[in-house]
Amino acid sequence: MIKRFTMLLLLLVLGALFPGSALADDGPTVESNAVAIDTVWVLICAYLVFLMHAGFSLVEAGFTRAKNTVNIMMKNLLTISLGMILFFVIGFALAFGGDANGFIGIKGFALSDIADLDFGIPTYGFWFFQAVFCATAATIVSGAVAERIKFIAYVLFTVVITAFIYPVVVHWVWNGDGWLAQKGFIDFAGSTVVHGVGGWSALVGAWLLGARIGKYGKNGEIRAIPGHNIALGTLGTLLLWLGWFGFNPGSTLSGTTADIALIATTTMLAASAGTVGAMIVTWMRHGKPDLALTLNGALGGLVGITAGCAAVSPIGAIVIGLISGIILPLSVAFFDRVLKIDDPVGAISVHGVCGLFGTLAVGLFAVDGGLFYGGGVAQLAVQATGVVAVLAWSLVLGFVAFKVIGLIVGLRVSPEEEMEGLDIGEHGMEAYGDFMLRSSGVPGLMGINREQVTI
Amino acid sequence: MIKRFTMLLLLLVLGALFPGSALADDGPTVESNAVAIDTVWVLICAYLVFLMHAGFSLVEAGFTRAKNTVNIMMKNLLTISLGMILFFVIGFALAFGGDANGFIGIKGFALSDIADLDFGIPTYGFWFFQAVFCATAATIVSGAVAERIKFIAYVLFTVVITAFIYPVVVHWVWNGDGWLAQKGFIDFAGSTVVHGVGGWSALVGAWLLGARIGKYGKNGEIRAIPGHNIALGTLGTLLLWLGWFGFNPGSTLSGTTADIALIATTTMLAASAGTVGAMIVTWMRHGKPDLALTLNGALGGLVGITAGCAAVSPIGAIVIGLISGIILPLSVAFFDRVLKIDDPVGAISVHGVCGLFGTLAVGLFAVDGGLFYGGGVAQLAVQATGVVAVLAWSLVLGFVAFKVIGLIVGLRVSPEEEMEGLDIGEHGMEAYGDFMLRSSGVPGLMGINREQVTI
Amino acid sequence: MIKRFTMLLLLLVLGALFPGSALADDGPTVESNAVAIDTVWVLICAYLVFLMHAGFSLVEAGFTRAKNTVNIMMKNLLTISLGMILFFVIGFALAFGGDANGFIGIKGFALSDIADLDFGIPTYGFWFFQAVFCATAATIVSGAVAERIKFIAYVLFTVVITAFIYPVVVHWVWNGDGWLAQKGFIDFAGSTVVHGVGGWSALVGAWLLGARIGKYGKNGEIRAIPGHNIALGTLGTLLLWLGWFGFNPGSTLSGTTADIALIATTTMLAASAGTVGAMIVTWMRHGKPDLALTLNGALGGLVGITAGCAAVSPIGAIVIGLISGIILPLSVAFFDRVLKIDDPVGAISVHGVCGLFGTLAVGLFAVDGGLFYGGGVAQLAVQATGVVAVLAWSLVLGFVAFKVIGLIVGLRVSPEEEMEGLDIGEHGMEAYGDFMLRSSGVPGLMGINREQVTI
Amino acid sequence: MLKIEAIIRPGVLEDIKEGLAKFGIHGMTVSQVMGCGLQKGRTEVYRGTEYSINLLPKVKIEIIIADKHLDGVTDVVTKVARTGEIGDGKIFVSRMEDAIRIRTGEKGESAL
Amino acid sequence: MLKIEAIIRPGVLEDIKEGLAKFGIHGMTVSQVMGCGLQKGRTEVYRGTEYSINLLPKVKIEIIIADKHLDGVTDVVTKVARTGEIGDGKIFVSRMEDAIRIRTGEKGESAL
Amino acid sequence: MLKIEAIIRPGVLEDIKEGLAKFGIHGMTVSQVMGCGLQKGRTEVYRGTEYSINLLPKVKIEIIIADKHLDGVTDVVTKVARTGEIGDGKIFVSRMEDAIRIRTGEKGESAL
Ligand SMILES: Nc1ncnc2c1ncn2[C@@H]1O[C@H](COP(=O)(O)OP(=O)(O)O)[C@@H](O)[C@H]1O
Ligand SMILES: Nc1ncnc2c1ncn2[C@@H]1O[C@H](COP(=O)(O)OP(=O)(O)O)[C@@H](O)[C@H]1O
Ligand SMILES: Nc1ncnc2c1ncn2[C@@H]1O[C@H](COP(=O)(O)OP(=O)(O)O)[C@@H](O)[C@H]1O
Repeated sequence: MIKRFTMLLLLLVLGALFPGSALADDGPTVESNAVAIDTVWVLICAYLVFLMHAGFSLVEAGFTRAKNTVNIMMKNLLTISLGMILFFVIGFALAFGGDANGFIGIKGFALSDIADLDFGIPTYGFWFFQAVFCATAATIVSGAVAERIKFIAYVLFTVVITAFIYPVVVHWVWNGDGWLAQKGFIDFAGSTVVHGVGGWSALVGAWLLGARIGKYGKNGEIRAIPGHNIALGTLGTLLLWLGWFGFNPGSTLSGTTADIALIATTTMLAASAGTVGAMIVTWMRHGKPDLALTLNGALGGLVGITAGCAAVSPIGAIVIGLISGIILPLSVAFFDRVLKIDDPVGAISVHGVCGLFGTLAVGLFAVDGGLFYGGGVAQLAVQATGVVAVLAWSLVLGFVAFKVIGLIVGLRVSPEEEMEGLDIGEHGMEAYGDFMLRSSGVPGLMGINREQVTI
Repeated sequence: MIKRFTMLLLLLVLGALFPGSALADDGPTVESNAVAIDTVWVLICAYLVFLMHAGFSLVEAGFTRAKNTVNIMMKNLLTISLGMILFFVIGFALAFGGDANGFIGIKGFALSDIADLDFGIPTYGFWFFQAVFCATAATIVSGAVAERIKFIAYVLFTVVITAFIYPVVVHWVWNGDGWLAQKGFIDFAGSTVVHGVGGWSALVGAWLLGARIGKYGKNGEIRAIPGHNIALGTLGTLLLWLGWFGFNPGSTLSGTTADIALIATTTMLAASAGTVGAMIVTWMRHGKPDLALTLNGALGGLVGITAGCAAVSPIGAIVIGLISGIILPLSVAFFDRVLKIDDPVGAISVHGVCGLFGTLAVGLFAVDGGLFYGGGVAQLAVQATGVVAVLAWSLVLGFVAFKVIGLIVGLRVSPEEEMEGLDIGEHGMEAYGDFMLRSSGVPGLMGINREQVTI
Repeated sequence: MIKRFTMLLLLLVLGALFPGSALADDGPTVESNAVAIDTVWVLICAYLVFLMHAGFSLVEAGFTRAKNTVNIMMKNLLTISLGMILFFVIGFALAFGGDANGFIGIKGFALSDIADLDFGIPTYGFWFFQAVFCATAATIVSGAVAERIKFIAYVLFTVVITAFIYPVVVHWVWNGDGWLAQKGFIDFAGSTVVHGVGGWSALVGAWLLGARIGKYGKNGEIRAIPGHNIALGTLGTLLLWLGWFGFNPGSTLSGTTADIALIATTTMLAASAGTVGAMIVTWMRHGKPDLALTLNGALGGLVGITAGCAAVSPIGAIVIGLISGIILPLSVAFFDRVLKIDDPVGAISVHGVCGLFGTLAVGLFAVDGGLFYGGGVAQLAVQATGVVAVLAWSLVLGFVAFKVIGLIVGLRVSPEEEMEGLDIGEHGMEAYGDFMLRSSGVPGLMGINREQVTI
Repeated sequence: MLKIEAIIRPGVLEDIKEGLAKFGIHGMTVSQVMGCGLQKGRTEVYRGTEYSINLLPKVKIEIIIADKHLDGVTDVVTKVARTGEIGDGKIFVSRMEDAIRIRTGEKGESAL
Repeated sequence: MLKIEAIIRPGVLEDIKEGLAKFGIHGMTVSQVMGCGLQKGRTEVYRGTEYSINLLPKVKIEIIIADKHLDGVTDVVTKVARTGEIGDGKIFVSRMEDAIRIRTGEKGESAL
Repeated sequence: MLKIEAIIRPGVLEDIKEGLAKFGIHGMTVSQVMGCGLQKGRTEVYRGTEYSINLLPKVKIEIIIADKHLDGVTDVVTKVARTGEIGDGKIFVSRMEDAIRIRTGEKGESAL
């Protein structure tokens, strides 16, 4: 994470951290203008990251069944709301409030007591950007556990991940004193910090919950449970793609660096290559290009480039994106068919697996220090350390959290509720009141006209 | 064609309200850069506010029936288009073109003759921002009168509100010479100016039109008329939320103040708290968290913080948001059950009631002058004056306007048209040609399978 | 195309074209701030243009049938992905990489070897902006050929247009050395360069493919094939409208000019006037205001103002928008009824015809040089030259490309596939698995309940 | 045992249900259909092309009853569904051989 | 009085309506159904899993007619709906006891 | 020739199809209906107003069979569709006069 310290003064007058209204009489200076540019840039990028929540909502809803749409929307809405408040009260402090042994922050709860900290831009701006990131990590889980998790259990897990699991990892990597930061671990915008944490937590959740009723036949045959609104799913993916232009270039925390243009470019090219890569794989496997996996491929490319977006060349970005796009459908098949972990929207593969690959890829493709650019294996080793540490942390913490939550409130809705749909069961309403729907979810068959065949 | 911000003078050469092409050779200065940052910020924020129209469209469409979707989209489209042109030709002049007795502006029709006015940024930029605000106020009405108002009647009301009702209130509050501005009334981004005007006009409209057929039973029992697309309604709410990051922080009209970061933060926290507040209330009332009202709660929190977003602390914002979110479902129930005013999307409660609360809350929570911060009741009294004045103005003007329009063209479509849907009646087309819909609107029952019960 | 040369040094250190990380120690300067503002502005505008792809996807999907939704989404996704990669590898070089006879660029393939070129902002930023433009031109074609073109044929055409047809035209007009640029041809943001190329290519494609089955009866009667999701179509139009605020004001390539405010204003007013114009025409023709054509009218107004957005006055913009909006439904009727070219979404009329009008309109309405402002016919003549040249180029190249592609892979899917829908045929999946659809496409009738009548 | 099939306008269903409850009839099966008859369709416009729709949405109710309820049921339906305007719908009566309640296996009238 | 139930491919409906008009038959009720028979389904893929769909969309037309129209109606339907390929559909004929026109209360054949 | 109409819960269709295949019965027509009977509906809430839904989604299967298959078919359906809880559904049997295969013009039982 890049931070620049260009300001001479930090005036904490109700958010006026640089020559603002309070100092208007003095007029702008070169330095205040630079900070203003940085602030404007970071806020706008944060807005784009916020928009990713709309993207997540649509992707998750689109790729699941109509009878669970209300529930998915509610989960996403809660993730943002609760995530913001918790990250304000607790999470930010653990992530950025000073340091204890490189492991965790210790002050700044509710943003109090941090007048001494300088984030280059007004603290509220910095908080805002980090807060929308936090909610992103949490929301990744939502997709993997969709269509069967109890709403209250999901809410509780969101509390744990936004208030503790995620902020700690942020501290390790993005707080200068964090132990992974000290080792030189490069994860510019969060292939591992955000997507790894989200993806591996999603893995634990999906695994502990078990598959949706009907996903696997009595004899283990794999069945498709098609999503109900591919138009919205596509829109969601495009909104996520757009949001990534805030996610990655915004992670400079500065608009006064030319890096933002490079990062936007590597991000765009990796996403494009991921799309093409996934499309080609599905085309070859099934004789037809598959939209659902191709959309996942775009996201895979984006997750893949996130760690190295500022460190690799455009051509490196294309290669990373392409490989992510190729890995994606294979990973989806692996979890679906080999491990039989039911992940309705592919969250584990998109965020966990492509995030893992992308983080390692920095060790290979970094123009400065990457193996392929003559930099040896040192960086790669550091990258592997970071990946493994975060993976272990997320799996263990996630496991404990889900287990405890399961004990307290139970993880999974009843089979009757699952079949009728969580919209009725958890929220007492339907998403599409005026539309005739094909028969609602039933064991073994999502519609009256489906008979799945394993291939 | 390129003009740079290089001077302190404002030259009016076809839109070049400050340093124009002639001075390009002089290169940028600190001052011109500051103006450029402000201009870029205001434009981008205005774009986000524009996006709120997509949000409004989706919320309104999603929470009404499929048979009225085309009509709702058409109304929203018209509101923007007509609103822009009218605000250009008339509205801006009444709002910002000089002053007559603190009540109304008197020049600047079609932006002519205002070379002497300085808005800190290029006049076109200032106009643009104010214009998208204007359309926002107008569009609020659309939701409350949905599913029964004649298209032509709605168009005529849009003319009145964008050309007169709203601009006059803007003059009172946001033009330095306005009588409420002079009193020290604080409504930073328009809890009252925008949302109050919209919400109270909506109240008049919904009341004069009467309830939709089937909303209230023969014996006065209250019936639910579920919306047809909660997925789009949720997306719309998220787009509105995003747009608010332009609405509030953009109202600084400057990107070179640290206030923008504070305002983004208070806005985010209030929205989050509003969401949580409304969810908890519905959960307690019905045993299940209700998505429709929770979405409204997010908007309620946003409307609530709009007046005080720059004046309160983050914790103040959380409290204001939370209270707004709690008020919201109660207000919805009050209008629905006690007053029996049929407001399909909750516009009156979201914009009118939460806007009223938010404006008063400034008198309580303003760090500088609020009652809770030892500032006494002076500010609160001013806030109350403003709230009452705008309420009275909007109700009276709205009443007169709707009555006159009703006399000229009639307000309400025929019962047959209402039952068949306004899409066919007003526009001759359907929104979802390929989908099987549950039976189209019929008195007393919106679907073949509904039987409402009062609680 | 406007280029500014403010930098003294070009440091090609991995994209750091101005005081960025490499020079952070030196601190910001007035000049570096100005470049930073420009870069931030261009990137954000480019993001908005990227969002237009979501807009295009929704408009195209919304105004066609549910059975082709997956195919349309896949096409749009591919257009972006492939377009980006090809514009990186080839297109950019042909457009901006030096010059050969004013006709074509000759270097800069994969952005290599262009350290000597200065685009005012970091080259990656400039590339990024141009790349999203390129994909826009390509995607216009998608709508006109929808519901019948083979996926592979569309992919191949996308390769040709993004790698060759479009970049060459860009070179003519937006590269300072291009022959049309030299003549003084004004097409500020691409009424002709982008929309003309897209629209005329669309015309060739739609004409060569022939009409969709059922569009014209045995006796030549014209039939309606209603779109399946007008809500999404409206959202798409609003997203396009929003994207245009990046498209036009971003084409300054600079945020440090007051022009951005003027351009945003002319763009907004023209879109509004286009909406109103189209609505009035349809209201007069059919007795009811038609949403589908009114949405097209908004886009027509936007396309119309694109060429002259920086050259005309706000009132000029209203007139241009209004005329575009009036032309639009007439043009749609002309292609549909007279030429019997089946263009499901009106792409030819919106982009081709309104783009043509808008480009010519610069010769009439340009405050500086326009006929109506006493500038004589000189500019108009130049505008006509440019329009004709690009029209001829696009028609001829498009014709050759489609013909060759037709020979290699065939252009059109089988009638059986067309009737069943391209989603199943080309991609093996459905877009709306949980919804009951009215009967799937059948010759002569799109639903079981439709009987079209010519008027 | 008889089957009553009534093709009615959407929206009168609830009243019919109430009416039948008097006879102790609670079971019925409802589906959405499109109908044409004497009733005229409507005209729509799409992108400037007008077209007429002549199948209109109707609701079909199927009720299997014991013979003795025939008049009662048809009376209720007729009364509730009649507006007197074209498009009110029709009732068709046919004979059923048997009925089986899946849950219990009961047959005949006791299965209704 | 007879009921003709024809299960046909979507899309031939308009021609059938025209054909029946010759006999003065205008009333009919149409619904969307899914059918299986000899016709094979199709294969779809979702996220890498293939599955077959073996219920295909069909249209069901119900026409209640006087006995004398039986041959005329079945002829029209058969002619219009036949493509000669598997999946053309079937016509089923059954006897109706009565018909009532709700609007007027007319009974029997005059209610059709 | 008999028509078996079974109103069942959604989701047991595939098993019924398999069961019928034993008798060589492949043809059937399926539609989505809403039903009410002894089964209670459910309560939903919308914007603070509760309301009950008492028509529940069911699947209707229509199978035209030769008389001899009656017991076999009803047995299969009963067995597969029975959960023992209210709402399992019903089977109705009625007589058909004739069947025509549109593709070939075959009539009677050979058309099934
Ligand atoms: N002969 C028929 N066979 C099947 N359905 C019919 C027949 N006649 C009418 N219907 C159904 O009844 C509905 C109402 O018929 P219509 O003639 O419009 O009403 P009415 O004559 O009672 O005013 C039609 O829409 C159609 O669904
Ligand atoms: N025995 C039956 N009972 C009910 N419906 C049937 C029966 N046989 C066929 N059908 C219906 O007729 C449709 C066409 O049948 P199919 O056997 O595919 O056609 P064909 O034999 O005429 O080529 C099926 O999809 C189904 O809806
Ligand atoms: N008399 C009837 N006429 C028509 N359909 C009926 C009748 N009785 C029941 N049904 C259908 O059967 C379904 C199941 O009936 P229900 O009484 O709930 O089940 P059960 O008594 O077998 O537990 C109903 O939803 C309805 O569709």
